[in-house]
Amino acid sequence: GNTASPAQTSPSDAVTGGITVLAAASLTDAFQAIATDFERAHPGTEVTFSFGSSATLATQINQGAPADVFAAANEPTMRTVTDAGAAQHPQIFVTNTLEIAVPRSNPGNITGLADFADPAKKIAVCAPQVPCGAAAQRVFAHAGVTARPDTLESDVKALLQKVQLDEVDAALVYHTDVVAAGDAVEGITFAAARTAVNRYPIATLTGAPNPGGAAAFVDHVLSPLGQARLDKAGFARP
Amino acid sequence: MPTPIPWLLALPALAGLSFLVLPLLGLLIRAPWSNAWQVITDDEALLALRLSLITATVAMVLAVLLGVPLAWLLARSDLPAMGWLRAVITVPLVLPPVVGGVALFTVLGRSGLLGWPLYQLTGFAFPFTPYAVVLAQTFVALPFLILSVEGALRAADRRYEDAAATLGARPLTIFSRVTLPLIGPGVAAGAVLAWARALGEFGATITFAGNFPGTTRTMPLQVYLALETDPSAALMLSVLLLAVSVLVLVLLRDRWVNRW
Amino acid sequence: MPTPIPWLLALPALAGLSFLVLPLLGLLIRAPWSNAWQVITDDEALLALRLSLITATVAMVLAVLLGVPLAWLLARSDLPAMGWLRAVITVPLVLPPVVGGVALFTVLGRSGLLGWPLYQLTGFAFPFTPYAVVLAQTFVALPFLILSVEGALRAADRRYEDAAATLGARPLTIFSRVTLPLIGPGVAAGAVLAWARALGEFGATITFAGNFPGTTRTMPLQVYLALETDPSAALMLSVLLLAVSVLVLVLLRDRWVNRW
Amino acid sequence: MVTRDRAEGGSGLVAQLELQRGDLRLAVDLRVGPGEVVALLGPNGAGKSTVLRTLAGLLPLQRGCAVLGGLTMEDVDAGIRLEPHHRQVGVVFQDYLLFPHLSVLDNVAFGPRARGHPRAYAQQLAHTMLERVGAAGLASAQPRRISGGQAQRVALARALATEPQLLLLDEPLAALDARTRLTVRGELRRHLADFDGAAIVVTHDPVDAAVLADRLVVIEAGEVVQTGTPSEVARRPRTDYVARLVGLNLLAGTGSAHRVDLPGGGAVHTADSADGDVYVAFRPAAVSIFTTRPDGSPRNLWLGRISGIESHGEGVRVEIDAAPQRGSSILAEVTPAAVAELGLLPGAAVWASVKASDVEVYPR
Amino acid sequence: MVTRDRAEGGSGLVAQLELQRGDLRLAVDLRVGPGEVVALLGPNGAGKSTVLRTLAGLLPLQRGCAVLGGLTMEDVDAGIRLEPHHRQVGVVFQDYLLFPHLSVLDNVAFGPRARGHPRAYAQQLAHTMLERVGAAGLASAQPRRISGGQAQRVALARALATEPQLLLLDEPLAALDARTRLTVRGELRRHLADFDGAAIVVTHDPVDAAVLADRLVVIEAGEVVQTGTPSEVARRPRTDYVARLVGLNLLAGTGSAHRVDLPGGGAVHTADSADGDVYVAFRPAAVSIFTTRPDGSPRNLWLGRISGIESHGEGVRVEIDAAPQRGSSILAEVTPAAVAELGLLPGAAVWASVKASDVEVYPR
Ligand SMILES: Nc1ncnc2c1ncn2[C@@H]1O[C@H](COP(=O)(O)OP(=O)(O)OP(=O)(O)O)[C@@H](O)[C@H]1O
Ligand SMILES: Nc1ncnc2c1ncn2[C@@H]1O[C@H](COP(=O)(O)OP(=O)(O)OP(=O)(O)O)[C@@H](O)[C@H]1O
Ligand SMILES: [Mg+2]
Ligand SMILES: [Mg+2]
Repeated sequence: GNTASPAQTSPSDAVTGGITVLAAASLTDAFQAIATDFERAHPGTEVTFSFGSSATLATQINQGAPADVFAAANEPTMRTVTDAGAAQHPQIFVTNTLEIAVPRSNPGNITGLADFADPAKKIAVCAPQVPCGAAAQRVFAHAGVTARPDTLESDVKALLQKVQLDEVDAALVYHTDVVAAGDAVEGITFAAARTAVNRYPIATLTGAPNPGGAAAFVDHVLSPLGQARLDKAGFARP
Repeated sequence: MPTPIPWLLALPALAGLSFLVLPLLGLLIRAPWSNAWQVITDDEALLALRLSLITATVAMVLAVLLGVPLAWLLARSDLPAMGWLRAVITVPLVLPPVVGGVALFTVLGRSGLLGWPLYQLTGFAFPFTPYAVVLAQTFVALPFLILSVEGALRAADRRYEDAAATLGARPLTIFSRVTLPLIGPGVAAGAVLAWARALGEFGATITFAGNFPGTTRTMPLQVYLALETDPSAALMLSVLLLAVSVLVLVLLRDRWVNRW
Repeated sequence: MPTPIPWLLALPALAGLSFLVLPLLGLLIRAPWSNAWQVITDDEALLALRLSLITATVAMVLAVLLGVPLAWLLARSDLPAMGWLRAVITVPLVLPPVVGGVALFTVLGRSGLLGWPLYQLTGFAFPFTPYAVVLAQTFVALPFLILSVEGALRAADRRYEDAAATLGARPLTIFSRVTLPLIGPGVAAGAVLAWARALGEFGATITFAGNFPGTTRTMPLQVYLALETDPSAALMLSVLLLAVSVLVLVLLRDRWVNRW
Repeated sequence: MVTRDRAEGGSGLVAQLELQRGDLRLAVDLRVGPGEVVALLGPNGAGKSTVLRTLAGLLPLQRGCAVLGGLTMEDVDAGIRLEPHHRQVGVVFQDYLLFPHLSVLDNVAFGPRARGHPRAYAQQLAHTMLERVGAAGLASAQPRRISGGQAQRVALARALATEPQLLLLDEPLAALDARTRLTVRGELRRHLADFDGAAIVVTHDPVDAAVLADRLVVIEAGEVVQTGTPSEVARRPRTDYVARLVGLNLLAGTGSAHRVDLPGGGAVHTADSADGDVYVAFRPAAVSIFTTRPDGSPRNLWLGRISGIESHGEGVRVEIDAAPQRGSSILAEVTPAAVAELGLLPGAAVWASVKASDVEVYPR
Repeated sequence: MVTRDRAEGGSGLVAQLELQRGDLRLAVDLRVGPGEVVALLGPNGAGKSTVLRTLAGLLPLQRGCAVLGGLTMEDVDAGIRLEPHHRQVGVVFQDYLLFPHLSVLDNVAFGPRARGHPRAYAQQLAHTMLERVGAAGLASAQPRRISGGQAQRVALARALATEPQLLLLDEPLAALDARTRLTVRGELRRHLADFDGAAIVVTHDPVDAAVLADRLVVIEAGEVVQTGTPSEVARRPRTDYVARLVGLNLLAGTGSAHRVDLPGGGAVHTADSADGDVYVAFRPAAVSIFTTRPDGSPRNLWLGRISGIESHGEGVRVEIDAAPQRGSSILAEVTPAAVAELGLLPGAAVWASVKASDVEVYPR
């Protein structure tokens, strides 16, 4: 997909009421800021979030969750929702790239992706079943590195936590996670990251109780103001 | 009589104690006390705490109301199927909570076994409401209550029930005026377990009830979100949850210990 | 004597039963039986099942070894601090398991309170090993065992211990030859709870032990991962986990019921 | 037999109890008229407590029936079985079984409450009952704080408070001290006298049985071996157990005129004449002991050996082995002075004599 | 006093027990020589079981000490306190307390095992002990399957199996039936006779006490009110409780020569002379009853009113109120024939007479 949506910012009087947004947990900070902007731009609206793992949210949508918008952390999950006919016209609104995260003082002396093949170092990556793991496999393949991870985590936050606690020497996480973690971790970029860009789709839901509000929110996320908030959290534009 | 404590018992007891207490101390040390006040007076956190306390308490009550009779049935009936039934009841303990949430959908979801007719008739569906939180918590907490109470029932001296019967008490009266008071400590222990388990419930709740502030976002979900955005705040929130529950437990315990 | 079952008890008992059993039935119905064989004979799944059964059993044994003496201490000692201690012991129930994993890191992690000297001296660290799985499971399961056993100890008739003392038995002998056999059913119930809780443990395990096939990926972790990619396979895996645990519980129960 | 009574709407208790429980095979026919008090005696394990449990409905019959005041409580053939709480039966249990979570007063008020009386009335009644057994001062005490004997009295009050038609007491006086026992026994007797219903008292104490009961039923190994008024039983025991219980020497033999031949070879001379299978019984006090063979009027004179001596109340009981026949023994009761004068010691050979007029003879 | 004995290394039990427990304030001095058997009597709640618990070490003293065979088991002032399992004390508990998870044999073998004997020896010993109490047939039974009386016998065997220096028995015969009681009482007496140690038997039964014990100690409300040999106590009771226990009428008064003045106004004439504060006692059987005022030799003649009649053994006990003074009552024992002839009924006014030679008088 692309951002082909016409910027037909509807007059604010057309948008009212509550808008329920199901969003991947990694979007928490950025989306909460976006919601504040949105409510200011459209008085009379109130945005409610339910953050969770994309897969859980998809299950809920397929079970008839009374929500208006779904923002997923990857395209396959969005596809399970669109395949079920619960959402239409997903649009990619941000992308994210992998980055090496190491504890603040870098005790493992990690310099690049090659260190992931060192069995002496404690290495954490995502499991191949989850999006960040699939992406990691792609970059390893591209860089020709045979990774020797000690653990295959089910989400990025679990990786980051271990880095912060100095329990692993390096982990492959997203750039946004390194930004969110602040001083606690250091990020090391690497070239192969380009080969596995993760793309976040957003869509209005078929059963949305407030379709007008839903469309307006999606538009707002795609608008420059929305994109600026996402920028600040470390996301890249699609 | 102050029994002297044999070392062979005291040593593993202390080992067990430190195994439980040291991690909590570690948590207290790691927690960011500098911005403690800010984290725990945050509106969202307080909202989540309130919701957690309310739902866990309701879930506990529900668990007691449903679980005590069921435990009684298990302990007192001699049907051969009871062995299997008992195992089936233990099973939600084993079920990963997220799967428990999915299982709840299959029955109580909008298109579930019972949820569908309900939705068709009234337009009401459980998921994503505080009721769903309570149901999810009850589902995971019920087995703890049942097993505690059943144990207490089996240990209780049934001859008191005989005595009550000869005094003219019908089974329900015996149950409420003799059996229940006699196994009071067992029910209390089971209720504490159930309350604590409900208070800490995460997986089934986020799956079946969603994660909406004020309606379904309980403390564990709040902690989960904080882990995404501000991990040290998450520790602080956990400490708050712990402090509140310790307080409640100590107050309850004192009440019970005085009564018993 | 076959007691007639009063309706006021039977109704909530049946409600409770269906509340627990219907979701399991729903799960069975939803599960993709067409590719059941493929899902449950998958090497990874069997590996995870094996690891789960082993670690949960070891965790149960550990919980019994540490927890029974601790419960005894709690039940028999009259220290005024016991109320608080008991509350503190209940607390790991309330702790969101992920936070529990973090708490374990603070003590037993590579840079933890005890883990750091251990790592410096031997180069060994608990995280990402099967030992970490056992520790995480023991941490969450221990409180269940302690509370069950403590309840049984309080309900037990202490005069038997007096009788044993006058027969010349020292405290440890009294404990092992009188107290323990008398509270046998309570310990068994607690062990079942602990085993089941350990078998279903997810959050603390994935945090503290990580998730590597064959060494630390237990069934709940396998189920969770499957949920990400193939939710129906996840249901099938859950059904497998349930079936195995029901089988084990029924077999154990029968043993105990025969003994008691 | 039982059927006829039921057809007549006979009141009191008519029961035919049969069941197997562990090693015990119980088969007991019991009838207790309204107002009658029956004492159930028997050795340990005879099934006395089991009889009470079946009558209370706590243990189902395997055969037979139990009818109380014309109302069939249980009839295996007819498939009738009233639950315990539907029976007008009050029980005082052997181990008291006071509810530990209720005060003494509430324990006693439990029955009236359970039978639907308002709280105030039940407590009033409970107070009265506690006064009757002399335990009014304990009303607010917790059962675990009172002594064994006090608990027994409260249990008694609790059972009386339901105003049952059949009162079952399993050793109600066993734990009472002598003074309280006298008082409570008197009270109990008075209460039983006022009482329209039937009562069964299990006891080991022949004095309790004689004081409390109109009729004794003795069971051994699950079967009735003797029934009768206390004085009948005391005069004519039919088993060794009963003989010991009432303190008589008992022998079985074959009578012809004034002589009863014992199977082991000896004989007993009696004043009354009897033929066929008979029992002979005589009091230990009727036995005289001599260290040399006496010449005199007593027709019965046996040589034996002292196997035991013990004081018994104000007298001394001497057990004499091998008299009047091999393998049996009899008891003699003599004064302490006689023991000292004759220098009686275990192992000594003595002559025992009994006057024929002191020997009771009656058919087996 | 106690101190001296300890200094002499005196054996047997010397104890000075003081403690407060609930409402009970216990202060009892006890000495039981080696081989001596003391029966502890007292009304319910007097503290008998409490005395046994302190001696067994199950309840700490608050003051005083307990020395057994020269070994100080407990001394509050010296800060000494042996744990129960270090004391050579065997206990038969009031409620048996057989371990429900062990067979009868293993229950009895528990003590020897706990004291370090090998399993085979312990079981052998247990068998012997079970035989001694006549319960060998129960060896493999589960305690919950045996009857109350059987359990009591096993508990006895269990306590005897540890070969204690001090044996404490809390109503050891209470649940036994009459026949077994005689046997076990005899066995127990024989065992106690063989036994070098001290023994204390709590009992409510004066016959048990007289048969088993060399000396009686009577406690009421936590204090010793009388001690002495059974016959001393039986002849000269010092409290109302003891008098009832031994079946005597007891009155307190002030003697001057052959006349004892009672505080309520009456007087009792005695054959022996006595001065100062005295007790007078006489047997119920020594009391004659008349419906009209008799003329005759008996010096004591009182008018009263019948308040109760009950049969007692072979006689009948008549309680006469207001004799010999207002507010008191005495018991008379007469034959059933006399009751029938005189038409005695509760409420009737009667004359009671006692010969002066039948009245025992002794200082208070
Ligand atoms: N729960 C039980 N299961 C199996 N058998 C039992 C049970 N209870 C009692 N019995 C059997 O019944 C017999 C009689 O027991 P019961 O209690 O009726 O005797 P009892 O006459 O009351 O004796 P006691 O005078 O000692 O109280 C016992 O010897 C035992 O063999
Ligand atoms: N656990 C307790 N807590 C407080 N007070 C108690 C306790 N046990 C007993 N008492 C008090 O001690 C008193 C004496 O009890 P104890 O059992 O020694 O009496 P006893 O002489 O053995 O009576 P019985 O003949 O009825 O067995 C009781 O009346 C009660 O007031
Ligand atoms: Mg009995
Ligand atoms: Mg006592």
